[in-house]
Amino acid sequence: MFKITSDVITGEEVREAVEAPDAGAVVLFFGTVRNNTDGRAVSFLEYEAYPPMAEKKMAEISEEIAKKWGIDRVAMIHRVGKLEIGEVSVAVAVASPHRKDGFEACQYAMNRLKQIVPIWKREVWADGETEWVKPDAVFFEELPEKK
Amino acid sequence: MFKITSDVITGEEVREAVEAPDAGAVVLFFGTVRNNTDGRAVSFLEYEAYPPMAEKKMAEISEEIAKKWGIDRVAMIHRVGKLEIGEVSVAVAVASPHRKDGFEACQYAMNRLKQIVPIWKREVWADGETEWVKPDAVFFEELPEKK
Amino acid sequence: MKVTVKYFAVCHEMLNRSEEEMELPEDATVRTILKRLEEEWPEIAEFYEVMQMSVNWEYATEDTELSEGDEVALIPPVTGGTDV
Amino acid sequence: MKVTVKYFAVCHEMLNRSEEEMELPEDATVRTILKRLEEEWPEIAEFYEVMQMSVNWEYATEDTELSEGDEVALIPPVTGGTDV
Repeated sequence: MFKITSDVITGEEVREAVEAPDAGAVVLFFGTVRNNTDGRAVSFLEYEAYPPMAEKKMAEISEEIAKKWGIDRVAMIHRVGKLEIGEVSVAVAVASPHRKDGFEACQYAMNRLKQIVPIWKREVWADGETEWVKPDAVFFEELPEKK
Repeated sequence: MFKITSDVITGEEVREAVEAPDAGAVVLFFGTVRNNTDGRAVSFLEYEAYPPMAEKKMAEISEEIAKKWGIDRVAMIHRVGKLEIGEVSVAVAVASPHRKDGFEACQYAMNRLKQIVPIWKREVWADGETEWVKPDAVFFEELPEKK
Repeated sequence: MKVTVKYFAVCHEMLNRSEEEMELPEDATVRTILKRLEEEWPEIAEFYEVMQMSVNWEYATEDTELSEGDEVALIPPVTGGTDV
Repeated sequence: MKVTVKYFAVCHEMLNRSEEEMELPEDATVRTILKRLEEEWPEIAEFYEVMQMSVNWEYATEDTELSEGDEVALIPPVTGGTDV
Protein backbone atom coordinates (compact mmCIF):
# COMPACT_ATOMS: atom_id res chain seq x y z
CA MET A 1 0.00 0.00 0.00
CA PHE A 2 1.43 3.35 -1.11
CA LYS A 3 -0.87 6.21 -0.36
CA ILE A 4 -1.22 9.97 0.00
CA THR A 5 -4.17 10.79 2.23
CA SER A 6 -5.80 13.71 3.98
CA ASP A 7 -7.15 11.41 6.71
CA VAL A 8 -5.64 10.82 10.14
CA ILE A 9 -2.99 8.07 10.07
CA THR A 10 -3.54 5.47 12.79
CA GLY A 11 -0.77 3.05 11.94
CA GLU A 12 -3.11 0.06 11.90
CA GLU A 13 -3.56 0.45 8.17
CA VAL A 14 0.13 0.12 7.23
CA ARG A 15 0.63 -2.65 9.75
CA GLU A 16 -2.26 -4.70 8.43
CA ALA A 17 -1.05 -4.10 4.87
CA VAL A 18 2.25 -5.90 5.56
CA GLU A 19 1.17 -8.68 7.91
CA ALA A 20 1.95 -12.20 6.74
CA PRO A 21 2.07 -15.55 8.55
CA ASP A 22 5.70 -16.15 7.54
CA ALA A 23 6.98 -12.66 8.42
CA GLY A 24 7.63 -12.57 12.16
CA ALA A 25 9.30 -9.15 12.32
CA VAL A 26 7.33 -5.98 11.70
CA VAL A 27 9.17 -2.65 11.87
CA LEU A 28 7.15 0.56 11.80
CA PHE A 29 8.22 4.15 11.56
CA PHE A 30 6.02 7.13 12.37
CA GLY A 31 6.99 10.71 11.72
CA THR A 32 5.03 13.07 13.93
CA VAL A 33 4.77 16.85 13.98
CA ARG A 34 7.17 18.30 16.54
CA ASN A 35 6.41 21.36 18.62
CA ASN A 36 9.63 23.04 17.47
CA THR A 37 12.21 23.16 14.69
CA ASP A 38 15.71 24.06 15.84
CA GLY A 39 14.17 25.51 18.97
CA ARG A 40 11.65 27.78 17.21
CA ALA A 41 8.05 27.09 18.29
CA VAL A 42 5.86 25.55 15.59
CA SER A 43 2.12 26.23 15.58
CA PHE A 44 1.08 23.67 12.95
CA LEU A 45 2.27 22.27 9.63
CA GLU A 46 0.88 22.04 6.14
CA TYR A 47 1.89 19.26 3.80
CA GLU A 48 1.46 19.30 0.08
CA ALA A 49 2.12 16.39 -2.27
CA TYR A 50 2.04 15.53 -5.95
CA PRO A 51 -0.07 12.45 -5.27
CA PRO A 52 0.21 10.28 -8.40
CA MET A 53 3.97 10.79 -8.65
CA ALA A 54 4.43 10.39 -4.87
CA GLU A 55 2.63 7.04 -4.89
CA LYS A 56 4.63 5.93 -7.95
CA LYS A 57 7.91 6.84 -6.23
CA MET A 58 6.86 5.00 -3.05
CA ALA A 59 6.21 1.90 -5.16
CA GLU A 60 9.68 2.29 -6.71
CA ILE A 61 11.28 2.43 -3.25
CA SER A 62 9.45 -0.79 -2.43
CA GLU A 63 10.93 -2.38 -5.56
CA GLU A 64 14.41 -1.26 -4.51
CA ILE A 65 13.82 -2.94 -1.13
CA ALA A 66 12.67 -6.13 -2.83
CA LYS A 67 15.94 -6.19 -4.78
CA LYS A 68 18.21 -5.38 -1.84
CA TRP A 69 16.64 -7.50 0.90
CA GLY A 70 14.15 -9.77 -0.86
CA ILE A 71 11.38 -8.15 1.21
CA ASP A 72 8.11 -7.59 -0.61
CA ARG A 73 6.00 -6.43 2.33
CA VAL A 74 6.36 -2.66 2.51
CA ALA A 75 3.63 -0.06 3.05
CA MET A 76 3.91 3.73 3.10
CA ILE A 77 1.32 6.35 3.79
CA HIS A 78 1.76 10.11 3.93
CA ARG A 79 -0.75 12.67 5.06
CA VAL A 80 -1.33 16.06 3.42
CA GLY A 81 -3.13 19.21 4.55
CA LYS A 82 -2.99 20.85 7.95
CA LEU A 83 -1.44 18.79 10.77
CA GLU A 84 -1.38 19.69 14.44
CA ILE A 85 1.52 19.07 16.85
CA GLY A 86 1.84 15.35 17.65
CA GLU A 87 -0.11 14.14 14.62
CA VAL A 88 1.42 11.50 12.35
CA SER A 89 2.59 12.84 8.99
CA VAL A 90 4.13 9.63 7.63
CA ALA A 91 4.00 5.92 8.45
CA VAL A 92 6.15 3.18 6.97
CA ALA A 93 5.77 -0.54 7.73
CA VAL A 94 8.04 -3.41 6.72
CA ALA A 95 7.42 -7.06 7.51
CA SER A 96 10.22 -9.58 7.12
CA PRO A 97 11.27 -12.99 8.36
CA HIS A 98 14.24 -11.45 10.24
CA ARG A 99 14.30 -8.25 12.21
CA LYS A 100 17.74 -7.03 11.12
CA ASP A 101 16.58 -6.83 7.50
CA GLY A 102 13.33 -5.21 8.61
CA PHE A 103 15.10 -2.43 10.52
CA GLU A 104 17.48 -1.77 7.62
CA ALA A 105 14.72 -1.77 5.01
CA CYS A 106 12.43 0.52 7.02
CA GLN A 107 15.24 3.02 7.59
CA TYR A 108 16.14 2.84 3.90
CA ALA A 109 12.51 3.48 2.95
CA MET A 110 12.43 6.66 5.03
CA ASN A 111 15.77 7.89 3.66
CA ARG A 112 14.63 7.37 0.09
CA LEU A 113 11.22 8.87 0.80
CA LYS A 114 12.91 12.10 1.80
CA GLN A 115 15.05 12.03 -1.34
CA ILE A 116 12.65 11.20 -4.15
CA VAL A 117 9.00 11.40 -3.06
CA PRO A 118 7.47 14.77 -4.04
CA ILE A 119 6.07 16.00 -0.73
CA TRP A 120 6.59 19.45 0.73
CA LYS A 121 6.13 20.80 4.19
CA ARG A 122 5.25 24.33 5.20
CA GLU A 123 5.88 25.38 8.76
CA VAL A 124 3.54 27.84 10.35
CA TRP A 125 5.44 29.32 13.26
CA ALA A 126 3.90 30.29 16.55
CA ASP A 127 4.54 33.95 15.61
CA GLY A 128 2.37 33.56 12.50
CA GLU A 129 5.14 33.48 9.88
CA THR A 130 5.16 30.66 7.38
CA GLU A 131 8.00 29.00 5.50
CA TRP A 132 8.42 26.13 3.07
CA VAL A 133 10.83 23.67 4.60
CA LYS A 134 13.88 23.15 2.47
CA PRO A 135 16.37 20.32 2.69
CA ASP A 136 19.19 22.84 2.39
CA ALA A 137 18.78 26.08 4.32
CA VAL A 138 20.64 28.08 1.65
CA PHE A 139 17.83 27.80 -0.88
CA PHE A 140 14.58 29.70 -0.76
CA GLU A 141 15.77 31.89 2.06
CA GLU A 142 13.93 34.66 0.24
CA LEU A 143 11.53 34.33 -2.63
CA PRO A 144 12.52 36.35 -5.69
CA GLU A 145 10.15 39.20 -6.42
CA LYS A 146 7.65 38.52 -9.12
CA LYS A 147 8.00 40.82 -12.13
CA MET B 1 6.55 1.20 30.34
CA PHE B 2 8.10 -2.23 30.81
CA LYS B 3 5.54 -4.98 31.10
CA ILE B 4 4.87 -8.69 30.96
CA THR B 5 1.23 -9.31 30.14
CA SER B 6 -1.13 -12.12 29.25
CA ASP B 7 -3.36 -9.72 27.28
CA VAL B 8 -3.37 -9.18 23.52
CA ILE B 9 -0.78 -6.58 22.46
CA THR B 10 -2.25 -3.93 20.17
CA GLY B 11 0.78 -1.69 19.80
CA GLU B 12 -1.15 1.44 20.74
CA GLU B 13 -0.07 1.04 24.34
CA VAL B 14 3.70 1.17 23.69
CA ARG B 15 3.28 3.92 21.15
CA GLU B 16 1.29 6.11 23.51
CA ALA B 17 3.82 5.41 26.26
CA VAL B 18 6.64 7.02 24.27
CA GLU B 19 4.83 9.89 22.54
CA ALA B 20 6.21 13.34 23.25
CA PRO B 21 5.77 16.69 21.48
CA ASP B 22 9.53 17.08 20.93
CA ALA B 23 10.15 13.55 19.63
CA GLY B 24 9.22 13.47 15.97
CA ALA B 25 10.48 9.96 15.18
CA VAL B 26 8.76 6.89 16.58
CA VAL B 27 10.17 3.47 15.72
CA LEU B 28 8.18 0.38 16.65
CA PHE B 29 9.06 -3.27 16.48
CA PHE B 30 6.55 -6.10 16.67
CA GLY B 31 7.51 -9.75 16.91
CA THR B 32 4.69 -11.96 15.72
CA VAL B 33 4.22 -15.73 15.83
CA ARG B 34 5.28 -17.25 12.52
CA ASN B 35 3.56 -20.23 10.96
CA ASN B 36 6.86 -22.11 10.71
CA THR B 37 10.35 -22.42 12.18
CA ASP B 38 13.00 -23.49 9.71
CA GLY B 39 10.23 -24.80 7.50
CA ARG B 40 8.53 -26.96 10.16
CA ALA B 41 4.85 -26.04 10.66
CA VAL B 42 4.07 -24.45 14.00
CA SER B 43 0.63 -24.92 15.55
CA PHE B 44 0.91 -22.35 18.35
CA LEU B 45 3.43 -21.05 20.88
CA GLU B 46 3.62 -20.78 24.62
CA TYR B 47 5.65 -18.07 26.31
CA GLU B 48 6.79 -18.15 29.89
CA ALA B 49 8.49 -15.29 31.73
CA TYR B 50 10.00 -14.49 35.11
CA PRO B 51 7.95 -11.28 35.33
CA PRO B 52 9.62 -9.17 38.04
CA MET B 53 13.11 -9.90 36.73
CA ALA B 54 12.00 -9.48 33.09
CA GLU B 55 10.55 -6.04 33.81
CA LYS B 56 13.67 -5.07 35.76
CA LYS B 57 15.91 -6.13 32.86
CA MET B 58 13.75 -4.21 30.37
CA ALA B 59 14.20 -1.09 32.50
CA GLU B 60 17.97 -1.70 32.50
CA ILE B 61 18.00 -1.88 28.70
CA SER B 62 16.19 1.44 28.67
CA GLU B 63 18.90 2.91 30.90
CA GLU B 64 21.58 1.60 28.52
CA ILE B 65 19.76 3.36 25.66
CA ALA B 66 19.59 6.60 27.63
CA LYS B 67 23.37 6.44 28.08
CA LYS B 68 24.17 5.53 24.48
CA TRP B 69 21.74 7.77 22.60
CA GLY B 70 20.34 10.16 25.19
CA ILE B 71 16.89 8.72 24.47
CA ASP B 72 14.60 8.32 27.48
CA ARG B 73 11.41 7.32 25.68
CA VAL B 74 11.45 3.53 25.41
CA ALA B 75 8.60 1.09 26.06
CA MET B 76 8.62 -2.70 25.95
CA ILE B 77 5.82 -5.17 26.41
CA HIS B 78 5.95 -8.96 26.15
CA ARG B 79 3.07 -11.35 26.18
CA VAL B 80 3.03 -14.71 27.95
CA GLY B 81 0.76 -17.74 27.69
CA LYS B 82 -0.60 -19.35 24.56
CA LEU B 83 -0.22 -17.36 21.33
CA GLU B 84 -1.71 -18.22 17.97
CA ILE B 85 -0.04 -17.71 14.57
CA GLY B 86 0.12 -14.02 13.66
CA GLU B 87 -0.34 -12.74 17.21
CA VAL B 88 2.13 -10.22 18.61
CA SER B 89 4.50 -11.64 21.22
CA VAL B 90 6.63 -8.56 21.79
CA ALA B 91 6.37 -4.84 21.05
CA VAL B 92 9.11 -2.24 21.49
CA ALA B 93 8.66 1.51 20.91
CA VAL B 94 11.30 4.22 20.87
CA ALA B 95 10.62 7.92 20.36
CA SER B 96 13.47 10.28 19.54
CA PRO B 97 14.12 13.64 17.94
CA HIS B 98 15.94 11.98 15.03
CA ARG B 99 15.01 8.80 13.23
CA LYS B 100 18.52 7.37 12.83
CA ASP B 101 18.94 7.19 16.61
CA GLY B 102 15.44 5.77 16.95
CA PHE B 103 16.12 2.91 14.54
CA GLU B 104 19.44 2.08 16.19
CA ALA B 105 17.99 2.21 19.70
CA CYS B 106 14.96 0.08 18.83
CA GLN B 107 17.14 -2.58 17.21
CA TYR B 108 19.48 -2.48 20.20
CA ALA B 109 16.52 -2.93 22.55
CA MET B 110 15.42 -6.09 20.72
CA ASN B 111 18.96 -7.51 20.62
CA ARG B 112 19.40 -6.96 24.34
CA LEU B 113 15.91 -8.26 25.10
CA LYS B 114 16.88 -11.56 23.53
CA GLN B 115 20.11 -11.67 25.53
CA ILE B 116 19.12 -10.74 29.06
CA VAL B 117 15.35 -10.70 29.56
CA PRO B 118 14.18 -13.99 31.13
CA ILE B 119 11.48 -15.11 28.70
CA TRP B 120 11.15 -18.56 27.18
CA LYS B 121 9.27 -19.84 24.23
CA ARG B 122 7.86 -23.30 23.71
CA GLU B 123 6.90 -24.34 20.22
CA VAL B 124 3.98 -26.66 19.75
CA TRP B 125 4.44 -28.20 16.35
CA ALA B 126 1.63 -29.04 14.00
CA ASP B 127 2.39 -32.74 14.61
CA GLY B 128 1.72 -32.26 18.34
CA GLU B 129 5.34 -32.37 19.56
CA THR B 130 6.54 -29.59 21.82
CA GLU B 131 9.98 -28.10 22.34
CA TRP B 132 11.50 -25.29 24.35
CA VAL B 133 13.21 -22.95 21.94
CA LYS B 134 16.91 -22.64 22.57
CA PRO B 135 19.22 -19.93 21.36
CA ASP B 136 21.80 -22.57 20.48
CA ALA B 137 20.50 -25.75 18.91
CA VAL B 138 23.20 -27.86 20.62
CA PHE B 139 21.70 -27.46 24.06
CA PHE B 140 18.60 -29.21 25.31
CA GLU B 141 18.41 -31.41 22.26
CA GLU B 142 17.35 -34.10 24.72
CA LEU B 143 16.35 -33.66 28.31
CA PRO B 144 18.42 -35.73 30.75
CA GLU B 145 16.41 -38.49 32.37
CA LYS B 146 15.26 -37.71 35.85
CA LYS B 147 16.65 -40.04 38.48
CA MET C 1 0.90 20.56 -28.90
CA LYS C 2 -0.68 21.05 -25.51
CA VAL C 3 0.84 19.98 -22.20
CA THR C 4 -0.20 20.49 -18.58
CA VAL C 5 2.36 22.13 -16.27
CA LYS C 6 2.06 21.80 -12.50
CA TYR C 7 3.63 23.99 -9.81
CA PHE C 8 4.06 22.87 -6.22
CA ALA C 9 4.94 24.41 -2.89
CA VAL C 10 7.23 27.41 -3.34
CA CYS C 11 6.75 27.35 -7.15
CA HIS C 12 3.00 27.45 -6.71
CA GLU C 13 3.44 30.42 -4.40
CA MET C 14 5.92 32.23 -6.65
CA LEU C 15 3.83 31.82 -9.79
CA ASN C 16 0.52 32.23 -8.00
CA ARG C 17 -1.04 29.27 -9.79
CA SER C 18 -0.93 25.52 -9.29
CA GLU C 19 -1.24 24.39 -12.90
CA GLU C 20 -1.83 25.59 -16.43
CA GLU C 21 -2.06 24.37 -19.98
CA MET C 22 0.72 25.45 -22.34
CA GLU C 23 0.64 25.41 -26.12
CA LEU C 24 4.14 24.42 -27.26
CA PRO C 25 5.90 23.88 -30.62
CA GLU C 26 6.18 20.28 -31.82
CA ASP C 27 9.92 20.01 -30.97
CA ALA C 28 9.46 21.31 -27.41
CA THR C 29 11.51 19.98 -24.50
CA VAL C 30 11.30 20.69 -20.77
CA ARG C 31 13.69 23.61 -21.46
CA THR C 32 11.04 25.26 -23.64
CA ILE C 33 8.76 25.51 -20.59
CA LEU C 34 11.53 26.82 -18.34
CA LYS C 35 12.41 29.54 -20.88
CA ARG C 36 8.79 30.59 -21.11
CA LEU C 37 8.52 30.90 -17.32
CA GLU C 38 11.65 33.04 -17.31
CA GLU C 39 10.03 35.49 -19.69
CA GLU C 40 7.27 36.02 -17.15
CA TRP C 41 9.59 36.02 -14.20
CA PRO C 42 13.37 36.25 -14.79
CA GLU C 43 14.43 35.50 -11.22
CA ILE C 44 12.93 32.01 -11.38
CA ALA C 45 16.07 30.97 -13.29
CA GLU C 46 18.13 31.16 -10.08
CA PHE C 47 16.06 28.28 -8.72
CA TYR C 48 16.31 25.98 -11.69
CA GLU C 49 19.57 24.51 -10.44
CA VAL C 50 18.02 23.31 -7.19
CA MET C 51 14.72 22.27 -8.73
CA GLN C 52 13.84 19.09 -10.51
CA MET C 53 11.39 18.56 -13.30
CA SER C 54 9.13 15.63 -13.99
CA VAL C 55 7.33 14.44 -17.08
CA ASN C 56 4.47 12.03 -16.58
CA TRP C 57 5.43 11.38 -12.92
CA GLU C 58 9.06 10.55 -13.74
CA TYR C 59 12.06 12.78 -13.06
CA ALA C 60 13.21 14.38 -16.30
CA THR C 61 15.99 16.67 -17.55
CA GLU C 62 15.80 19.94 -19.44
CA ASP C 63 16.41 17.95 -22.62
CA THR C 64 13.49 15.56 -22.17
CA GLU C 65 11.29 15.78 -25.25
CA LEU C 66 7.60 16.41 -24.79
CA SER C 67 4.53 14.99 -26.49
CA GLU C 68 0.90 16.03 -26.74
CA GLY C 69 -0.92 15.60 -23.42
CA ASP C 70 2.20 15.24 -21.24
CA GLU C 71 1.99 16.24 -17.61
CA VAL C 72 5.06 18.26 -16.64
CA ALA C 73 5.82 19.43 -13.10
CA LEU C 74 8.33 21.72 -11.45
CA ILE C 75 9.54 19.94 -8.33
CA PRO C 76 11.12 22.16 -5.67
CA PRO C 77 13.50 20.37 -3.29
CA VAL C 78 11.44 17.66 -1.58
CA THR C 79 11.54 16.98 2.12
CA GLY C 80 9.61 13.75 2.23
CA GLY C 81 7.41 15.51 4.70
CA THR C 82 9.63 14.94 7.71
CA ASP C 83 12.81 16.36 9.16
CA VAL C 84 13.30 13.86 11.93
CA MET D 1 18.09 -19.67 56.54
CA LYS D 2 15.25 -20.06 54.12
CA VAL D 3 15.34 -19.05 50.44
CA THR D 4 12.86 -19.47 47.59
CA VAL D 5 14.15 -21.21 44.47
CA LYS D 6 12.35 -20.81 41.14
CA TYR D 7 12.56 -23.04 38.08
CA PHE D 8 11.53 -21.90 34.61
CA ALA D 9 10.89 -23.45 31.23
CA VAL D 10 13.00 -26.57 30.73
CA CYS D 11 14.13 -26.54 34.39
CA HIS D 12 10.52 -26.44 35.55
CA GLU D 13 9.82 -29.39 33.29
CA MET D 14 12.90 -31.36 34.31
CA LEU D 15 12.34 -30.88 38.03
CA ASN D 16 8.55 -31.12 37.79
CA ARG D 17 8.04 -28.08 40.02
CA SER D 18 8.11 -24.34 39.47
CA GLU D 19 9.38 -23.26 42.87
CA GLU D 20 10.23 -24.44 46.34
CA GLU D 21 11.54 -23.23 49.65
CA MET D 22 14.99 -24.48 50.68
CA GLU D 23 16.46 -24.50 54.16
CA LEU D 24 20.18 -23.71 53.77
CA PRO D 25 23.18 -23.30 56.08
CA GLU D 26 24.10 -19.73 57.04
CA ASP D 27 27.16 -19.63 54.74
CA ALA D 28 25.24 -20.88 51.69
CA THR D 29 25.99 -19.63 48.18
CA VAL D 30 24.22 -20.30 44.88
CA ARG D 31 26.52 -23.33 44.55
CA THR D 32 24.92 -24.87 47.64
CA ILE D 33 21.59 -24.96 45.80
CA LEU D 34 23.11 -26.39 42.63
CA LYS D 35 24.80 -29.17 44.61
CA ARG D 36 21.54 -30.03 46.31
CA LEU D 37 19.72 -30.28 42.97
CA GLU D 38 22.49 -32.56 41.68
CA GLU D 39 21.86 -34.97 44.54
CA GLU D 40 18.28 -35.34 43.36
CA TRP D 41 19.18 -35.43 39.72
CA PRO D 42 22.87 -35.87 38.74
CA GLU D 43 22.40 -35.11 35.03
CA ILE D 44 21.27 -31.57 35.75
CA ALA D 45 24.96 -30.70 36.20
CA GLU D 46 25.49 -30.95 32.44
CA PHE D 47 23.22 -27.99 32.01
CA TYR D 48 24.78 -25.74 34.58
CA GLU D 49 27.30 -24.40 32.10
CA VAL D 50 24.60 -23.10 29.76
CA MET D 51 22.31 -21.92 32.52
CA GLN D 52 22.42 -18.71 34.45
CA MET D 53 21.34 -18.07 38.00
CA SER D 54 19.72 -15.04 39.51
CA VAL D 55 19.43 -13.80 43.07
CA ASN D 56 16.72 -11.23 43.75
CA TRP D 57 16.14 -10.58 40.01
CA GLU D 58 19.81 -9.97 39.26
CA TYR D 59 22.16 -12.34 37.43
CA ALA D 60 24.47 -14.05 39.91
CA THR D 61 27.38 -16.47 39.96
CA GLU D 62 27.82 -19.76 41.82
CA ASP D 63 29.79 -17.83 44.43
CA THR D 64 27.06 -15.30 45.18
CA GLU D 65 26.31 -15.44 48.90
CA LEU D 66 22.73 -15.87 50.02
CA SER D 67 20.69 -14.29 52.79
CA GLU D 68 17.45 -15.14 54.50
CA GLY D 69 14.45 -14.58 52.23
CA ASP D 70 16.42 -14.37 48.96
CA GLU D 71 14.68 -15.33 45.74
CA VAL D 72 16.98 -17.49 43.64
CA ALA D 73 16.14 -18.66 40.11
CA LEU D 74 17.63 -21.07 37.61
CA ILE D 75 17.55 -19.30 34.24
CA PRO D 76 17.79 -21.58 31.22
CA PRO D 77 19.06 -19.89 28.04
CA VAL D 78 16.62 -17.09 27.29
CA THR D 79 15.23 -16.39 23.86
CA GLY D 80 13.59 -13.06 24.52
CA GLY D 81 10.47 -14.63 23.16
CA THR D 82 11.31 -14.17 19.53
CA ASP D 83 13.54 -15.72 16.93
CA VAL D 84 12.97 -13.25 14.16
